[in-house]
Amino acid sequence: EKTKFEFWYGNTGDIGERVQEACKKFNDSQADFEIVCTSQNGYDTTLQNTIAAYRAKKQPAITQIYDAGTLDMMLSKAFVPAKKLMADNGYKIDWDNYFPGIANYYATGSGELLSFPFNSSTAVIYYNMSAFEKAGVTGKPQTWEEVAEAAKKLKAAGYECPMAFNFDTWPLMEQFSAIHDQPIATEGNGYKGLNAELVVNKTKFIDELKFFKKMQDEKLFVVKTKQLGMDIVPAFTSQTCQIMMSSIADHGTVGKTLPEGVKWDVAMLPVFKGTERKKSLVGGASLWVMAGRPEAEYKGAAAFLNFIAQPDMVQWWSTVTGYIPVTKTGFESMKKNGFYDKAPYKGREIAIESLTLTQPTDTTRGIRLGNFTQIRKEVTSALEAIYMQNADIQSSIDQAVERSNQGLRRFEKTYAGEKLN
Amino acid sequence: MAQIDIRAVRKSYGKTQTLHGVDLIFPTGEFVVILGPSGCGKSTLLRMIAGLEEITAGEIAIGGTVVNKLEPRERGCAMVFQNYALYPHMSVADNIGYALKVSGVPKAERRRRVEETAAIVGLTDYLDRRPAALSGGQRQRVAMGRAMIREPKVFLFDEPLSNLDAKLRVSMRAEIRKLHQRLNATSVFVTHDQVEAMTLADRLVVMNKGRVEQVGQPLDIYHRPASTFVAAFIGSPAMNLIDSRVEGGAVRLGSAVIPLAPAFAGLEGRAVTVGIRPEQVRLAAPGTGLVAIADFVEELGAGRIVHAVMEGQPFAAAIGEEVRVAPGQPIAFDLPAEHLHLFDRETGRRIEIDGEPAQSRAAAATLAPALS
Amino acid sequence: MAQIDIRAVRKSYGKTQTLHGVDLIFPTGEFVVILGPSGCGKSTLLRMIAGLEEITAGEIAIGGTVVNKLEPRERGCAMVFQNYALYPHMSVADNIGYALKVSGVPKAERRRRVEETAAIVGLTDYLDRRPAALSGGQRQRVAMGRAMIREPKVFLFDEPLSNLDAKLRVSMRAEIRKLHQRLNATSVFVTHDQVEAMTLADRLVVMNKGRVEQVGQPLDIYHRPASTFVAAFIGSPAMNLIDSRVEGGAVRLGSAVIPLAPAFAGLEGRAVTVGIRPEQVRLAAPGTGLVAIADFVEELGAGRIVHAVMEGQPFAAAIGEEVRVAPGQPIAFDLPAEHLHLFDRETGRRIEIDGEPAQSRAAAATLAPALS
Amino acid sequence: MIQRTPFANALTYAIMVIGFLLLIGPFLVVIAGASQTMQQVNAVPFRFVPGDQFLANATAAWTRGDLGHAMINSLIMTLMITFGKVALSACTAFAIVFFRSPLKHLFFWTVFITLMLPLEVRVVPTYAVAADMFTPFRLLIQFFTGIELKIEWNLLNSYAGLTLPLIATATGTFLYRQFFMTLPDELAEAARMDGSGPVRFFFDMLLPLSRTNILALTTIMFVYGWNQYLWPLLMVTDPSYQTVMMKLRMLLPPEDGGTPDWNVTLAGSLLIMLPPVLVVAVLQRWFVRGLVSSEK
Amino acid sequence: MEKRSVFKSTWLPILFAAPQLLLILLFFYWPVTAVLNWAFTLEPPFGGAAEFVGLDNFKEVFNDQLYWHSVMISIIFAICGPLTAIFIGLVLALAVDRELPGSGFFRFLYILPFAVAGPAGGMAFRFILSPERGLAAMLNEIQPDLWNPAKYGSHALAFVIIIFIWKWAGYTFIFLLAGLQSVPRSLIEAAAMDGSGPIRRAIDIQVPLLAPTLFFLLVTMMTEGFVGSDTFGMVHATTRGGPNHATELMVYRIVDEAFQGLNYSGASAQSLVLIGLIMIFTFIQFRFVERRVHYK
Ligand SMILES: Nc1ncnc2c1ncn2[C@@H]1O[C@H](COP(=O)(O)OP(=O)(O)OP(=O)(O)O)[C@@H](O)[C@H]1O
Ligand SMILES: Nc1ncnc2c1ncn2[C@@H]1O[C@H](COP(=O)(O)OP(=O)(O)OP(=O)(O)O)[C@@H](O)[C@H]1O
Ligand SMILES: O=P(O)(O)OC[C@H](O)CO
Ligand SMILES: [Mg+2]
Ligand SMILES: [Mg+2]
Repeated sequence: EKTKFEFWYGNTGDIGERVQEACKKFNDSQADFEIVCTSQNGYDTTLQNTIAAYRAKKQPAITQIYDAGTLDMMLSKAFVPAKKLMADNGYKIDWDNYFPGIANYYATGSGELLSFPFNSSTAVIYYNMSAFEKAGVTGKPQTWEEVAEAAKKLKAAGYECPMAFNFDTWPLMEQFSAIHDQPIATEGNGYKGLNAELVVNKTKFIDELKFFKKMQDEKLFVVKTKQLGMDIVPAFTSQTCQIMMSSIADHGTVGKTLPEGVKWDVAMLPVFKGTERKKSLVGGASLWVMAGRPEAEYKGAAAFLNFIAQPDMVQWWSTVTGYIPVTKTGFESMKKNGFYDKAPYKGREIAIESLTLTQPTDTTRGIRLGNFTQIRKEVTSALEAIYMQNADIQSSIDQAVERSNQGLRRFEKTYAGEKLN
Repeated sequence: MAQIDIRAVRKSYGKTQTLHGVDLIFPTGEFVVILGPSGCGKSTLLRMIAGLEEITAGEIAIGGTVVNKLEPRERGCAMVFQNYALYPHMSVADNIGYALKVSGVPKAERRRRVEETAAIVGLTDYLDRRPAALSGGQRQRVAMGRAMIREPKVFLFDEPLSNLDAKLRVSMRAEIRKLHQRLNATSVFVTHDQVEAMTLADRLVVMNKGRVEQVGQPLDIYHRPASTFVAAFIGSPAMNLIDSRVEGGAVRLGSAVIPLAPAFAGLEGRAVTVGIRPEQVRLAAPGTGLVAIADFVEELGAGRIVHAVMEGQPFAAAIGEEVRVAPGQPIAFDLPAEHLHLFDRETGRRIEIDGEPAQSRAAAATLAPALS
Repeated sequence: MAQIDIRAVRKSYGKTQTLHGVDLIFPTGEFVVILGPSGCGKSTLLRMIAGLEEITAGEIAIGGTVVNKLEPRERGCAMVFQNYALYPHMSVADNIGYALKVSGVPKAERRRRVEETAAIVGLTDYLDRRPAALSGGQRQRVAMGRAMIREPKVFLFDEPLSNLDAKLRVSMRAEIRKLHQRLNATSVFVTHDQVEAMTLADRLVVMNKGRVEQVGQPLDIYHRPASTFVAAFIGSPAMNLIDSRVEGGAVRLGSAVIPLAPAFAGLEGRAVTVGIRPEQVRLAAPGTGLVAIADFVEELGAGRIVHAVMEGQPFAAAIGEEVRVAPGQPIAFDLPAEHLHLFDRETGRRIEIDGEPAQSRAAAATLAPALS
Repeated sequence: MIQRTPFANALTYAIMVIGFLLLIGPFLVVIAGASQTMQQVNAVPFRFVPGDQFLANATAAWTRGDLGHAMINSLIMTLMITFGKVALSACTAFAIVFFRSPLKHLFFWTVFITLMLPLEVRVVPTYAVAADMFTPFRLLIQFFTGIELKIEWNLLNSYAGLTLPLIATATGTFLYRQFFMTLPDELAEAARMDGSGPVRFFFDMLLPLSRTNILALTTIMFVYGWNQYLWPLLMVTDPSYQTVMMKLRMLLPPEDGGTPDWNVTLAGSLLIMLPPVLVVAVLQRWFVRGLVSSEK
Repeated sequence: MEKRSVFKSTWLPILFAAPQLLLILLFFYWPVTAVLNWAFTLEPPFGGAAEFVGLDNFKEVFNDQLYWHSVMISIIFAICGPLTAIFIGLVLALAVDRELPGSGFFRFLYILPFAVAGPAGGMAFRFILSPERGLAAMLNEIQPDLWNPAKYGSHALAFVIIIFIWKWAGYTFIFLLAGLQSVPRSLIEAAAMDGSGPIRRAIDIQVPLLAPTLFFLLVTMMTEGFVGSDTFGMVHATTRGGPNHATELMVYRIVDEAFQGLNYSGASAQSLVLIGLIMIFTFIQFRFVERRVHYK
């Protein structure tokens, strides 16, 4: 009789199906365990459901928690640290093999990994090179100024929507702040204590928003959201819009969806001219092993986590999605066998490059704020106000920051006495 | 004040015909009562006059104007409904004054007239109450007040008393009569209660199955019912109706024969129905009279009703004297000949020639046991 | 078949007392009618016999067994409700047979008894119908059949006829009587209709405000009502009741004086009420009789009722002869002394000593215009 | 009838047609969109003429949402809720209306209060209870006796969990109560005279007489059960228990691919709407009567 | 109103009421006590020891501008939606009540939207009223942004209100039609005899007599608007509270706060406030409004 254990994940659509495939590969690979993989229809709902299930003592053995839920998990005491799990079950893992720029997000201050990086990504900018050619844009813009130039040309060439953007704070606020070396919160983006406060209302983030506003007013940047009928990715893949910022994870989908013959490419997120670019933040999600399961399930969990960290699995996963390999050896081997030079995968190395560009610092290591989902939501609402309703930029963000800080204080109080290590 | 002419009026609901051609004239100022059993079309006729029901065929004229196409409000009629149809959310004053309000009478004037009307129907102290807080009789008065205030040419009443208890019914009857004497508008009053009909009507219309059976003064109808239907419908207990046949210029009735006047010679062999009202039957002196088989006696205090069976048909007699009857025993009655009614058994119509009843006056005294 | 003993029975709902101590005996097989105005407690009493209402104080025994604590089904009573309370979702057969079904009578036996019962109440052809598809009278019969089938010791009827129209009421009355003759179970019949009460009862109980006013045979009660309440309640039109006073060994009534028998000397100065039934009043020969002020006449066909005012109080007379009266004119009546009733004005109780009415028989003929 | 003027009639028809467009129009748009091709459905101006693609779209939606399985789950859940509600409410209403019991008012208010607090405002703790039905008892026992029990009864990812918490409200009870109150007292009395006890009365009289109410409640509860949204969303993590409402989200045009295929989405949502609409259409007559008698 | 005849038994009513009472205690009262508990503590998302904070959660809620904003739009929603739905239902009922040929057909159709789940309806309306395709796109062709619920908060609020109205207008229609049909015909006829035309009759007689029905609908619809499960579903399936909190109705906010914000305590405090609000609200309606409404 196989030991069954559950794995909840948030990916949907094409990537969701890939996760199922990974599970199947694992189940086929051995005879002792059976992993049951269930999509919870989104990162946020996975966190919700995990919490609800944990409270009800029905948590899965493994759950996929996105970057924003990291601190919530860390303080929960509801998980088994990655290192301990593997050690207990007799797996030897070279923890240093993980890219520090990735691992740091999920590790304690002292560098001990608490969860397993799994589907790691970062944000990049997507360009429709065919459109660029028609509009006479040459090369891939590296700065926002160049993007604006390109947008103008696209516009002049009759493209109604040169660049699409939505109110996802991940590229706009989080990634932007990191690569521009701007803090998001005090206390090293929260790494040093629960008393951190959001500060994005006093950083270049505001300048970025102003820039976007100006672009929007000139009809160069266009808002595309689900509510409006089409989000940015479909806008890009249907060639309605020619530029977008999105996760490298979409690289696979975009390649599949854009019609044959359309030339497109990705680049590191633009910076403002004169900025010394820093590394970007890792995105995506990591796998947490939940506490309170029977011993036998942990064996299976460890086996699964070990399985997907194998180089061939890493390569398969990176191939079928756009996610990046999270270990140095994985990356090296893929690079060596020419993966990144082949047609549909060309450009994906940009993500690794972006992530490893500089050594992690207080501003680029990651974000460790409680209830970060809520903070994202506050800022998103502010962005809606700014770009949909012409609200004042500074005061909207001030308000979002103030509300976020209230949430942070409540979080601090809820976990009064807890220390970050 | 207006005469109502009803000419060949018919009414059908879909395929079923409810009124089969009604011709009536209600002279100005008369109090007309339409009497008939449930479902005979009384309300339908009344509602057609009011304009609440379309006229399928024929014509109705009020005060000389054909009103077939007019809206209810244009006909100058007022109506008192069976359940009064008071507006439950309005005070008595508002109920009474609603028609004036609709027609835009100024408030002060309205108030004055409402008070005037209320005084007539004796509701001055209740003007602020809601109908729910009134007794049955008071509600009835509100309904009348509401009808009166517009000073209509015609008053229509659809069984306005049938929801009241017996005592109240009697006193409201009196009030309606007084009101009519005072206002003198042409009034049409529908009922199925023959006592009401008899006591109220100047002119009585008896209807049956969508047809007019008889029109006339109440006492006239009581004494000379035009058909067995009318005969049985008016009077309580109902008239005894006994089937018989004209044989040898006379009608055989139980143990008696009733000779017919010579004018009726043509009836020989005809199947007839003989009628006599229970209150006109008397107990016969021993050895005389018609014999019936006694059934039981109902004691009413004021008199009693003897139920018997004559010729296999039930026979009732209201008598004053005390009797003891054992069920199944014979009992003899006198049927005064002048109170006998004769009807054609087939058509049910009264048999009378030149206003003379069929049985021979001369023979009345000679009513004697038959030989059989 | 069982006698019902009601001993000092009281009923209170919360603080309000509805029955104030009722003592009655209903002998085996008798048909007892309880008569009284609405709200007097008739139904309450009946329902206490049935076991549907708790007995606050006192005792009820059926066939000698005190039933105070017994469930309705254990008392051997069957009841016919005012609204029949038929089970609307069951066929006539199922309605009638329900009691048997509940008590586990086998299907075949049940079927037989249902058919038997249906035959008695004349419903054989309707056994498969639902109550909604029956006429009022048929529903009434179903209710009776349902009550009969259990062969109860006691039949209880709570105004079973009041939902029927006048004609049907009369014939159902006869049916109930026949049924009683056939089954001979002790029956208690509640009504507020005095005609029903008079015609049905072996024994009549008149109730008022939670108290028994009078018990006796119907005619007895009609002729010698124990109180003004009973006097006014029984008989239609109601007995004329005129307030007066005993002065000089006689009672003054309008323009006449009625001398009292010597035994009543003790009444001198007492306030009394004099009663006479309208049907006992006669028109006086010109120049004689008591004078009243005429109001109007109601023609009933069979006779008429003259409404007048005597001593400021309404006064009715049912007379056979035709009269013409103009409102406001005087009209004279004869009040036969043997039909006069005398009541104490304060207590309302009948004044009678040793069964002798108060007015002097001898004086009856001498009733003469007063001198005043 | 009074006032049959042509003008009034025309106005009446105009109102009824506008009402039709307002209330049924959306269905027509959905039907039109659901039967068009992707190009047609995205075209501006929108064409209200249905196309011939409905089958294709419905099939696509069926697969995308894995509707087959979900439909069965929804049906099971809905029937359980419906049946549970119809049965339990009748029993409770019977206890409240027909007995003279001091607890009657307590029952009444205990049930009445639930009317005002739908699941949405107490969903988190409800979830916790569903996760372990015995928590309250265990806690109580522990509190009073100090014994810690180990039994658990988990309702997550089960039909019981999908239904029981939704049965725990008062709507049905009230419908019955109102109806029972309108029954003449004599009915129960006649039954008592006929020797029937309360239980017999319940089965022989009340239930058959409540047919209309039962059908009305069935309709209401079918709609209510089928349309449950938040609760399944939270309580089901196992795809084998997913209901159609949870699939709505999956039916949305995929976020990662090209022009949105609203035609498929619309066809899918039409499929999801259909069962309760059919139930209401078929049971309409009783439903309406039952609804109305529940008033006040 | 009390029933006269009742069965006497102590244990039977308890037995009959027990199943439902048990469910209600388990899935209603028990969770509600948890809500009470959390409202006065700081409940950590994953559970564990929670600190008692007195009224802090309430203070925080009351000090939050957005909370008051949410209260305000909830009130707007719970007033505009029901009133309009009732109004439309009333107009349609008055029309259908005239019983012209064919009105039965309309009556049959009007109730159907009631059967549609809020979220499913929302999905359809997302297409129908999407600014870039469907019906609304045709509007926006005339002038850009004439209708854009993704952009304008007011449009978004109107958007969810429209779905609410669509779903409930048929339901109110049914009640009002029944109400109209129970107005004695003779009252209308009496008014006609008094000289009152159809519109005047509607205003003077029919609508006032519908007052009890209108009152009943007002209470149920407003409760539905405030806490109805479909209200949550509608928002969740369409605007998700946006843009910029414009459609964050109280009930949506509570669920969102608890599950997205992981702030169970704040959500509980809000739940309690909402519960209190509804109770006060219902109480007021019953105490003061209903008195003016019944005529018997
Ligand atoms: N709207 C209608 N549609 C079809 N048939 C009708 C309608 N109104 C009345 N009828 C039929 O017409 C006949 C006469 O009805 P009407 O109301 O005039 O009787 P009625 O004499 O007033 O009886 P009642 O004393 O019971 O009021 C009845 O058979 C009735 O069923
Ligand atoms: N359940 C009850 N609670 C309080 N009072 C009651 C109850 N039932 C009856 N009463 C009161 O008891 C009195 C007698 O009622 P009962 O029904 O016996 O009258 P009734 O003589 O049968 O009248 P009716 O002829 O109207 O049926 C009435 O005043 C009534 O209001
Ligand atoms: O789309 P993904 O998986 O790269 O994730 C993006 C963000 O990190 C989610 O928070
Ligand atoms: Mg009529
Ligand atoms: Mg009674």
